[in-house]
Amino acid sequence: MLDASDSYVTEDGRTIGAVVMEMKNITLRFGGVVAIKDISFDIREGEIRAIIGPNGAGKSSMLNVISGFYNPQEGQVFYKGKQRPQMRPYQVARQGIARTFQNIALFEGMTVLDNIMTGRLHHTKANIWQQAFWKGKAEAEEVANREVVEKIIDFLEIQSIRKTPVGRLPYGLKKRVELARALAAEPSILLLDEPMAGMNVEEKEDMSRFILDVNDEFGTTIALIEHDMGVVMDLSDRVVVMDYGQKIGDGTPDEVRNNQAVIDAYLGVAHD
Amino acid sequence: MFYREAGDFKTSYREDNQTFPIKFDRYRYYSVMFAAFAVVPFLINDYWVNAIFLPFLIYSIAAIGLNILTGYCGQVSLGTGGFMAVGAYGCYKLMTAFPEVSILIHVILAGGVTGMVCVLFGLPSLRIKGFYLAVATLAAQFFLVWLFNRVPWFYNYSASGQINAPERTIFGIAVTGPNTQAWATYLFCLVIVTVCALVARNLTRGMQGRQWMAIRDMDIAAEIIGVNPLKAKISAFAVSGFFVGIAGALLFAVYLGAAEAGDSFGITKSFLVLFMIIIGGLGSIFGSFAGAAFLVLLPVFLKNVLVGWLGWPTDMAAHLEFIIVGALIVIFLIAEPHGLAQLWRVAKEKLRLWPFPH
Amino acid sequence: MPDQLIFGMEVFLNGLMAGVLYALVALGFVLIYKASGIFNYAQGVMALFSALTLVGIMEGQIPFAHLINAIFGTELHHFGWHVPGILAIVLTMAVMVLLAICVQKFVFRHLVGQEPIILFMATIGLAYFLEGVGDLMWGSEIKKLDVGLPQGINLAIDETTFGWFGYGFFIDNLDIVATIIAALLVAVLVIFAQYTKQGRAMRAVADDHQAALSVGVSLNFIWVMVWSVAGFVALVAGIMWGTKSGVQFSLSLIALKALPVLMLGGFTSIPGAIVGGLIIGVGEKLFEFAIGPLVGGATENWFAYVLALIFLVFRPQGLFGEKIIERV
Amino acid sequence: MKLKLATLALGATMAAAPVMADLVFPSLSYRTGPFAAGGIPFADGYADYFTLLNERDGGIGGEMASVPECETAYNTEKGVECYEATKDSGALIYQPLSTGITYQLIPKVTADGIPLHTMGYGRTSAKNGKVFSHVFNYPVNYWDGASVGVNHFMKQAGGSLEGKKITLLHFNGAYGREPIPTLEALSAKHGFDFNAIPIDYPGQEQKSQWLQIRRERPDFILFWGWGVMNQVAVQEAANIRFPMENFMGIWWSGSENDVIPAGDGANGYKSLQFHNVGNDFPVFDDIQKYVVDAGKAAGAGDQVGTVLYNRGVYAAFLAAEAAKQAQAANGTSAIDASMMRDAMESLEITAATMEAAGLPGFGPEFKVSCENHGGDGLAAVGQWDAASQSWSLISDFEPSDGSVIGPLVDADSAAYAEENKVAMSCN
Repeated sequence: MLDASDSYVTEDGRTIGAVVMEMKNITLRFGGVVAIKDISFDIREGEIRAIIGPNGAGKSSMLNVISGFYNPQEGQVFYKGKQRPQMRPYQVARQGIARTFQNIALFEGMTVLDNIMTGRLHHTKANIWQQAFWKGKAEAEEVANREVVEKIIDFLEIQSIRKTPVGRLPYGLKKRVELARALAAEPSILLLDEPMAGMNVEEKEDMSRFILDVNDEFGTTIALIEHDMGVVMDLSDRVVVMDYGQKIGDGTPDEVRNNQAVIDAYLGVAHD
Repeated sequence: MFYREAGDFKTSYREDNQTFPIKFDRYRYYSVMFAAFAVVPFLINDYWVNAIFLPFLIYSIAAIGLNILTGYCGQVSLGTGGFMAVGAYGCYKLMTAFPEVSILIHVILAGGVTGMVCVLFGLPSLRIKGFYLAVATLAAQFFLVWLFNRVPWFYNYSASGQINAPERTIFGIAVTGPNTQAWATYLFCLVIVTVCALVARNLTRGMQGRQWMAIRDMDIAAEIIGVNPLKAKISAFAVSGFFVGIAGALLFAVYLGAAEAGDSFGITKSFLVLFMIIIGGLGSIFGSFAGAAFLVLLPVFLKNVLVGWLGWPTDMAAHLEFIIVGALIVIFLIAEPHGLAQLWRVAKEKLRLWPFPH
Repeated sequence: MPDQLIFGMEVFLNGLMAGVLYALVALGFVLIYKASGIFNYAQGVMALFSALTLVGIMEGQIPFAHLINAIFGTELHHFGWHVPGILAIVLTMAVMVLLAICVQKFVFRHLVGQEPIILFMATIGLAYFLEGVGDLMWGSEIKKLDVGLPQGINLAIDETTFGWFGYGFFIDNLDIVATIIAALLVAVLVIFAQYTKQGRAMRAVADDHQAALSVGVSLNFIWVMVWSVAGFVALVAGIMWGTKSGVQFSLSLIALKALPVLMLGGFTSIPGAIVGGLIIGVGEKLFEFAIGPLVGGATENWFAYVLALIFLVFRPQGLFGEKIIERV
Repeated sequence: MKLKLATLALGATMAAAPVMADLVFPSLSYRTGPFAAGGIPFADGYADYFTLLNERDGGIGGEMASVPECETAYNTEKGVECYEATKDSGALIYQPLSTGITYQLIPKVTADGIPLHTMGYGRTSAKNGKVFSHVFNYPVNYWDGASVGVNHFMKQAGGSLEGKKITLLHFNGAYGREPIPTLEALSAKHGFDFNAIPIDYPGQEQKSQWLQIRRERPDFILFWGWGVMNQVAVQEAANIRFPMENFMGIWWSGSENDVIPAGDGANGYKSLQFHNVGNDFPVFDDIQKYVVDAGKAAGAGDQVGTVLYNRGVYAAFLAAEAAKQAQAANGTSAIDASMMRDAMESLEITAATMEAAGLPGFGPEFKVSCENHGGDGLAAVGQWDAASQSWSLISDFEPSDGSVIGPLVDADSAAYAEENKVAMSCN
């Protein structure tokens, strides 16, 4: 077992650092329904961490807890070594946690460029007066942000749709724009909620490549939820398996693949 | 052919960020500004200013204000009339309390006061959404009008309850009161409109505008990517209130010269400004102007045609006016639900390709 | 019993009855919103239009007489007959159904699938249009409406309560009749929605357009039907208010009385509209009674809105809504 | 953009098409909107009287009168548009029949030098001609009305109001609040209790107010309403069985429109009037003959003889008389607005003038002066008879209490002069 502060180097030569986020004994209830029951796991710096499980296992709820959208009734979240107090989601985002959504949550009325620029929110310091007169920091920051965003646009190969309103884009491209928006925030942890849902094989390959490249080039820590087992096993360093709100497995893809509880859950052995 | 962007390359993001990235648009904008500032003032008389230009300019400011709140930030408001009343009464109190201070300062301060009042009534927007919020803003409308009627301090205890704009000057030229020149009031309002439109444009093209639009398009997602909903909504209410307050102050001080809360700032005003932005186009500064122009000009135009040319009885003309405006609204919505601004964009796209559409 | 309490009871009863009328107007909104997602701003104008039509038919007025006279130089005004009240109501209802068909055919069929704000805007256009047509058709002077409803103080109640408290309550006969009719109407509508085939179809549409379509419900028919029913509700409201004040422009403003009710009860809830109406009716009358004199009176216009607003701030889901769980 | 410019150009040509030759009496009327029921008969009467002069007498002093009508719908902004559209056409006088439009026009007409006549409405303190040089409100104003009403009640109560209670039921706005200072002053003077109950626009629903009246049992009610508020108030008064002879409206709450919907219940309701009612005057025979029968009536012709139609006729009559006196004073038939103003300031209406115009005893006799633009403040009380469906005057034109009203007029006009830096005239 590794200590929280240890780091190691993977087979493909990437360095996985210390624990950056730790969930401890998280329990989340909606009224009488228990969505997450006493789950603990950690995320290390630079790794690709996957959360898998059948429908209704509580994966999305888990991601929502991490991004602060739901506040768990029990348990603590540790981020960069400190316990995180109860926060509004925008405060969590400000700490450097960005995410995408299962059902695309882009701003349909805005262009691709504007959508991605919203990701730069925390890198903008100009106040409302400076913005009103387009003076001071406002213009310089706008240009600086634009430069960052253009790099991401190049990276994700969406140059040609820059000024298209998002509402007009096909599904696959929307997913990509959403990823771009999350990347624009230059997050320390990137949460991806089923980034490949509803894509064909080709699109999935593209998206996998982008995820790996992001992790590789920017060293971004990634936590993702995905249904496609093949993809998950290929991409991730470590996997958490959830079923009925509980954790039934945690480890490298190989460990998880051989875990009897996981096999049962996926093959549909009756719970008793 | 005239309208082309091919070959109009940008070499910096700064250039790409400007308000009119296409050269043709830019020149047209310059020429409109030139005409507005340097040509129109020499051509207009009292009728033109008082029947067309002043209401058009003043309603444009109100429409820009409401458009920021409704079109950009997605918070439907039916309290515009009440907020304009705050601007008007605020301006009146300031004008009479500090006669030596410039009217321009009073107008801006009146806008500021309105912004604050607007924020107060905007607070429930954190909990109430959509049509419910729209109806809730009616509370502001009715309460404010009642308040201005009820508390004599607001109208300086005059027996009549009306407020009258005393004469105030800028550079020695009267812009309020009875002895104004047509060009002076026109230019005064035009300058304010221009500044307001530029400020609105700057706010909406930058990060502030993106936050508003994010809240409008999907408030939950906006919060998760880091938009503080409280700040975004409150700032939209404040900025919107500021513009609407300025519009109210000008409406009272420059245009009408006298006002009473219930008469001049009733619920019909709230609806009128809302119609303007919907017809003009939600989320568009140009649309605010287009909508204001449409709803100010159309009745005057219809009246002049039906009564002036065709010699119809005035009442029948007025009824027909209702029918025509109503029918036009419906026809517009069926043809182009996103307003005149979208119509304009589509026309530009077509023009851009003309005469070789393929 | 102290005087203030007795007075308060009288005010409360009157508030209840005003509330029933508010509920009635609100119901017109709810029906259309539930079935088609349209916030029908024209509901108030529909009340005016239906009342104008009713009077016009009863008096045997020639529609568009003013216009015809102006164009052809004729002197037409009346057909010279009088139509009895009941028959006139039936004829007016036929006009309202015709209106519903036209509204569906010429406006909303072309706006299927648009955003709510666009649909709302279209009803505003419709309101303008109807207002102009109503005036042009029947003239804008004030008209007396008398379909035989009783008016004035109810002496039985006055005497009974005088015997009890030494102070006779004032209850208007018209209000009593209006309450009974409104209650009946609400009951009929609820039964219609729950137990008839068309009613069930209407609720199915309200729940899910696609699903309703797929089981063979004609959306077009349902929408024409709800607009007709809303027209009928408008007619009843128009008769009630028109009897009291004569038929004229201000009838269209009764819609403003229904909006706080909608906020309180929700745009989609029939029981919400009823209970909301009663709360608003009683609330505004009691406030005017108790607090009004301290702040100078005439508080009713805004108090209803403020009451609804405060309520919503603490309970955003409204009276009968379930707690909203937000999802992404 | 192109469309917009075309529209503008069109608007321009039309706006600049005035009729110069005639004597122009613009009529800012409202035949639509919330107060149409009141606006229509007034506008008809106003237009028909001038049509009569043209048809019967060949105009005023040989000049034809033209009455360009402009629809305001009681909307202040449309009122401004109408004023601007007509003021360059040689307009001699404006009578907007709206408090809101009046207030906007006061500074404008003063600057443009066109007289404004607000007969029984508008700004009461405009009576002070020293401050309001171009505004006239003869023959009577709201404060006179309040005073005459109180005097009438006093007579009814046997000469003293000591210990009585008078309630003012009023439109919650500038218009409705006008009489409050006067009534407060009168209550101090005559020792009656006074309270005011406001009704918000539009006044469709007045249950609370009438329950309050029923609880408080005032001896008399004065009523300042307009539009649907009138019908509902009269109906509700009948419903609670308030003694109608103790319920009196201002002249804007005393037309046939206001009482007919209430049926027999309205019998005995009173209202103040500053001109006579009914069509029993020679002028109406002439109007019937020269205007209505000739198919030249402004309206359908069915309003002749109603209270508000008569008021329109009276307004036109006063304007025409002023024009005649201006012609006489200047020795020319083609008068302009400033001659008109001067003539209005020296206007004298006597029994003989009214007789000559076919309106014997139609209104009070009065005289206008530079200091006093409000006439002598005489008003009469009318009463509705439901059986015969008609109004009739039950008193003579009686004076108001000048000792109470005079100081109030001075105070309010002085405040206006101070706020707007108006220089006093008439020195």
